[in-house]
Amino acid sequence: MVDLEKLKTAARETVSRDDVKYLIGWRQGTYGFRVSPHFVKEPEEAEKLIFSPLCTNNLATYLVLTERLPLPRGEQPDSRKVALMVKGCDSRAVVQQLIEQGIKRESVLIIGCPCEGVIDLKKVEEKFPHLPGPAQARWSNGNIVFHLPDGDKEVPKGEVLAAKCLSCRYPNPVMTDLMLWEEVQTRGNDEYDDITELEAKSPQERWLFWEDKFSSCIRCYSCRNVCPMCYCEDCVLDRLNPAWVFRSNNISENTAFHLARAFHLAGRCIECGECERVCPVGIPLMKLNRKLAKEVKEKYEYIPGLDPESKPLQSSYRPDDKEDFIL
Amino acid sequence: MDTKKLSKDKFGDFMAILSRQKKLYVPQKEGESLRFAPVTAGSQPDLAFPNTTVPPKSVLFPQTETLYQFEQGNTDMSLPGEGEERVLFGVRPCDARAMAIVDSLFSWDVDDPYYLTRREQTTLLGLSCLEPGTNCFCTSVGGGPASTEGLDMLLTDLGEAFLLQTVTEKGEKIIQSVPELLEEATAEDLKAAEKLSQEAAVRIARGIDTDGIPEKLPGLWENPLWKDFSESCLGCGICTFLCPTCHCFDIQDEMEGFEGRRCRMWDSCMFSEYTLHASGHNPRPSRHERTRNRVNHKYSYFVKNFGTIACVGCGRCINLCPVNIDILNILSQVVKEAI
Amino acid sequence: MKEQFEPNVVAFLCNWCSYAGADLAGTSRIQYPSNLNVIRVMCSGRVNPLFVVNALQQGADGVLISGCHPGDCHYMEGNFYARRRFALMKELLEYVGVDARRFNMSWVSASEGSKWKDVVQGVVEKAKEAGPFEQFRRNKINW
Amino acid sequence: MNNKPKIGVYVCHCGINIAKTVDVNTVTEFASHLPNVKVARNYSYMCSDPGQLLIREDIKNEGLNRVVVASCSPRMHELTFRKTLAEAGLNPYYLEMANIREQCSWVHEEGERATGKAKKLVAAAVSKVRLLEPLQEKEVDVEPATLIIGGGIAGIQAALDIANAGFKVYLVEKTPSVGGRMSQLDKTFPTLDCSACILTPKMVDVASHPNIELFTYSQVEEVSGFVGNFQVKVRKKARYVDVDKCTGCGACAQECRLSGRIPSEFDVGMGKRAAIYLPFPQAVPAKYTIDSQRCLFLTRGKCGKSPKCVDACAAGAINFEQKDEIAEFKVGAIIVATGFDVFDASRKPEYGYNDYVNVITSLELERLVSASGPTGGSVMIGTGEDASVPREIAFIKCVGSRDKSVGNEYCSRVCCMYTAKLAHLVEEKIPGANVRVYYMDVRAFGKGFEEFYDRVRREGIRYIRGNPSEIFKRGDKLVIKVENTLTSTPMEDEVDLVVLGVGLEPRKDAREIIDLLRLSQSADRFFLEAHPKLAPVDTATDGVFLAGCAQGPKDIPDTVAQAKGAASSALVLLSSGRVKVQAQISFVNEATCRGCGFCVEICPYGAIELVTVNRMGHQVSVARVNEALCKGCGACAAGCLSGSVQQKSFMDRQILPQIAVLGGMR
Repeated sequence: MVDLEKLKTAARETVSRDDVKYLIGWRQGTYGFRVSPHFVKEPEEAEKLIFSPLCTNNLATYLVLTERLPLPRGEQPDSRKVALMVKGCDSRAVVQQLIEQGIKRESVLIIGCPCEGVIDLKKVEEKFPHLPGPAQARWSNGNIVFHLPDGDKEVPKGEVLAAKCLSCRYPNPVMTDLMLWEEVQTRGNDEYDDITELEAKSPQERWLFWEDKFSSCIRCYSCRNVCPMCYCEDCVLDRLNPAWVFRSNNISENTAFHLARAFHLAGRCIECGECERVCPVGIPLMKLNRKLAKEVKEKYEYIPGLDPESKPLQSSYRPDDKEDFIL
Repeated sequence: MDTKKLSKDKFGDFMAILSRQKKLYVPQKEGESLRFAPVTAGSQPDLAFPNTTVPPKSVLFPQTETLYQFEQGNTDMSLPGEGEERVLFGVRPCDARAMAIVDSLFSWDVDDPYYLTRREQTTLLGLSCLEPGTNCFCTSVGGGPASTEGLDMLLTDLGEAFLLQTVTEKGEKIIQSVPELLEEATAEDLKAAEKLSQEAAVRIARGIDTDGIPEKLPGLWENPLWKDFSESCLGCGICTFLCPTCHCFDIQDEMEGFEGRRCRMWDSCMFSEYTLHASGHNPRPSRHERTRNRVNHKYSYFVKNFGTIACVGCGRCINLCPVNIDILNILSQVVKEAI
Repeated sequence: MKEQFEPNVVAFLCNWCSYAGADLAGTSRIQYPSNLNVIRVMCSGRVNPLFVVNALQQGADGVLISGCHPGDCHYMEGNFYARRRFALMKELLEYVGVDARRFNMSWVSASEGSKWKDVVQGVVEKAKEAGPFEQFRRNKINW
Repeated sequence: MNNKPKIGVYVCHCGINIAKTVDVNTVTEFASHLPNVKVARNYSYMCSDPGQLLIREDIKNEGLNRVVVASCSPRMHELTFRKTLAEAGLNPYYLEMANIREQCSWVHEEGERATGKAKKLVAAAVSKVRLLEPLQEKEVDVEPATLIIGGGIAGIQAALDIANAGFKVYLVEKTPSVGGRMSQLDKTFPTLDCSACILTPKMVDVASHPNIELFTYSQVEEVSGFVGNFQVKVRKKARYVDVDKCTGCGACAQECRLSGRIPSEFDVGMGKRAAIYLPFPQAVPAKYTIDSQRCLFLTRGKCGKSPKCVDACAAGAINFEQKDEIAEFKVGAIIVATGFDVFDASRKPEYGYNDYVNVITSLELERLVSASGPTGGSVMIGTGEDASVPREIAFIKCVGSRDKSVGNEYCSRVCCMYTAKLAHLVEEKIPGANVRVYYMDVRAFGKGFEEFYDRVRREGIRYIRGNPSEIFKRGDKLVIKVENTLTSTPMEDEVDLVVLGVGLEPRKDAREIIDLLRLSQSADRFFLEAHPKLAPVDTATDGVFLAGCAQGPKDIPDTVAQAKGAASSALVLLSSGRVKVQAQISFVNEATCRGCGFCVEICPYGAIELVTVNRMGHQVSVARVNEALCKGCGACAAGCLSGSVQQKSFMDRQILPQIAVLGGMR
């Protein structure tokens, strides 16, 4: 069960430590069911922290998003730890970052929040539109209770949870320094039904499906920027020489961009679904990522973001890897 | 100018005639998003929206446009063909105001032929905004649900019919081309439209008093608020690409083999490459400088150069920001800090 | 009747096995279709999977990657990496609706001149069946 | 300097090889209009002296700075034309070839199509050559020393050759003595000279050679570095005997409480030794070693009142406090001569090796017939009072060779001849014995082999073609069940002694060497040579060579020949003193590297490592390529997500334009 007091106390204690730079958690947003990442630097700021079905953001992104600005000569970089609140999926991002040496274990304090599933904001806003003031929600016996200006509304999880949560295999953080409350039961067993469904269509239908989606892409790069695994200092897809993908917006470049993005995440995507959540034009990016996750799992029995000691998929092979596709 | 009434049973004919005269753009679903696209045989206009996902600037100032084509080792270049007359139907007043704001930029010190020609060739038919969205705040920045600035004609949905109010000669021409479909508008019609838009304005729940903000902003250059608000910024281009007034572009040469084209495409001040110098130096090295620039550009620099705030209160940046960076929140903090 | 479609196939060959195998086909004067053009790299492990996307974008109707047989790689392991990368790239391309006949991978050793001919014939034939791939063609779109 | 590309394109007719199908004039004309092309010419034979002169003159007169040669395969003449460029003062890597012969004119009869394709290939080459960068062929100094792993005849021979040429050799042997398998043999085929007589002098030479540092009872623990500059760590295992004091008198072994109770490795378990031992009388160095696994004092902490060996050793050489020592040194080359294991006959249970004392292996018989062996040279079944002299003796060949059921498809190459030799020796030792050999084929391919085989048959050894299916006991006799495949008659053969002609297998500890030196194995699990014909002693790791049976089964003359080959290959390196490293290697753009280490994992040569650098005051980890180790495969470049690792001459930005031309040009 979510224990907000425990969470706040832990946060206060954590940020009081000398070796902690700040703690990243969630706080209520400016309107409706929005939630915003909350950077806690002083103990009193911990008061605003929340943990609820609205806490969709995967904060692990911020571990690798920090800009490393040039330091004046002689000045030492702030090497204190960052404390991070994580749900199950978020924790896998941290583990995968460790596998890829994107972060150092000693530079992060992982505070685990076992999670009963977060909402799909689009579904919720459809049910409860036009809320200019902030509104909250909580878990309650398999349902989600929304606190609305005209009283509480209880909705079955199935109606409002994000798709990734309905088939979640890892609701509990897989690696923590502190687990805030008891673990929750694993909900789903992911069979990748959504992927199988699309695979069953004809190539022509699949092309049309994706053409429709990709042509709406505005190349805002939010999918890439929000991704906790996309942390190259200089993304190849931004580069002009060589220009792998042109900046121009058309179906060819957009498709190439999305293929490259998805491919670069093969064996690395931990399926937090952030890319799809943030896409302003609703491209079902998880359908791309999960296709590769499915193949990686089936072909190479590999699931990213679980074992910090494991070798990255993209830099390993087995001599007996399947090769039925080779002429 | 002129006011007319178009009965809804004639609406189909009206659109059909428009689409024969010019290339007609209406809001349509593309993927999961709504944007202005040319009417084709199977296309479905979608008018039940507070606003399109992608603003109509995407037609007047396309995300990518070819400036000219060339071949390597050859100094000849070929310019793109002349554009065509088009008409956009269903433009919200805020987005039309945005075009008026962008106009001043593209005809500032040097005329931009690509934009201005296309603007000249385009007629904007607006639709009064009777169901404002959650984060709409046009009334705070000098607009309103029935503002006509930037439009050639405004339509208001009166239930059984549309009220047509022309704003420019281009709008006038449209009316003149379909006399058989229209009837005269009565004083009641005008009053009804007025009432509808006033009611809509009342329903706008969010807002800010922008008085003094342009003057206050320069004094807050080093204020910690920029860091606080941008801490969670992902540095993506949603707020700028989908802003109806953002107009920054980059020019790039795209080569394939020995052929190439020089083209321009939307750029975003939220990207780090935006200000990246060839030397590697970046005067806006982190997200907080970029966030500060975005707000300052809209609420201070543009005001200084063109006398108007470059924000029309459409709410897109608030609606679509993945991490809930809310410009109204920033502005109210600006007001607070300045005191 | 419409003129028969002549596909363009871009092939990436490793220097030590497949390129040598293609050379052997030449030395043996084995005839095969001229629609396939080779880019020589030192190892199939060098072929970035994004080259395939790029080739399709830049006008190729089909792509072939060819390396040494598993265990024969001049650099010991390169073709093993290539195999993994392209197994996934192939899945991804097919999933977004790229005709499966456009992407091919083969192992051709330096002694397999006649296998090289078979591979080329097969790949060109398949690209022919798949037809021109203009919906993804970079400069067909809005240049 | 003006760096704008000025390209010369040279289209070769290759006599009529190209010109017959490809319209070289059209191709030349086409090429002359491509961007940055200053000169386009065609000529009958570009590779000829006048052809090359054409290029050199143009470089000089026209100021060309890039060259495209459209001719045969770059595998054929790339080096030729690189030299041409270099001679004209141009960086040799400013060259790109378009293969319009092997992959165009020879495979496409139809002229128009061949010409069209040739144009495309030339255009692609032009698009790439513009972007090529000059590369430097770097050289590094070679450490004038060699490490030889394995002190058998291969290692010994290689060590002597190199040492005699005046270079330092470190010879590392795992067991307490050099000598290897050859020292276990009695006589050698086909000449029947005494193995020990020809080997022992070489063993002594090795130990006394001023240029050879011998490490026996030692193991190579770590090898790092690259050709010319390997760093080696060797573990000298504790012998518990001070070799400087030990005189090799053997008093200790006689006194040892376990004397005569431990099976001797050298005698394949048939003889016995003490816990302190000399592997065999002629061992080099002739220094005793305590078997730490057996010694009572070392395993239990006490040995009677006090260890008897200590009391017996007048020199006071025994030191139970001795510890392993690590020796470190640098070498320029490494020779792997780790030898083989004999096939474990118990893996063919149908032959009853584990069940019957009178089924023995050829190596066991080798010890029995040896005068220095456990029986003093007499062939006996059993030991002590039960011992008897066999009369009916059968050899079975190809045990563990040419046998897919045990995973050994290969021929062990020595069994045919050692069987003939042993059969001859048995016949000699037991007058009147009936000896027969069951065989699949007799392969007497070497010098004097067929003659020897013929001689042995004339001496009365019967050769029966058949592969026995089973051996079982009937009374005192062993029965061999076999079908004579020449007469197609099944038969049972009652004998007193069966000798299994066991084959050669890769050593069980081969994996250690593979990991140490990044070697590969061929399908037979022996170490893989760089090329089966043209580089039979080289490996894929530069500076590492193979000698002897580590590379595959071979007899003593072949082993010695290969050892001399490996020695001379190592000497080429050492005596030139410098080694060229690949030019078309990978490099890292450290400014964009994110330090994920994918490339480090991918590199088959361990050529990339993560290093910490200071990036504007921040300590960040980035990949760095060791230029001497990189072989230029480029697998790292394709695996780098940020495009920070690139391969010179095969950079993404050089390949993408090729794709554009070949994909886009119709």
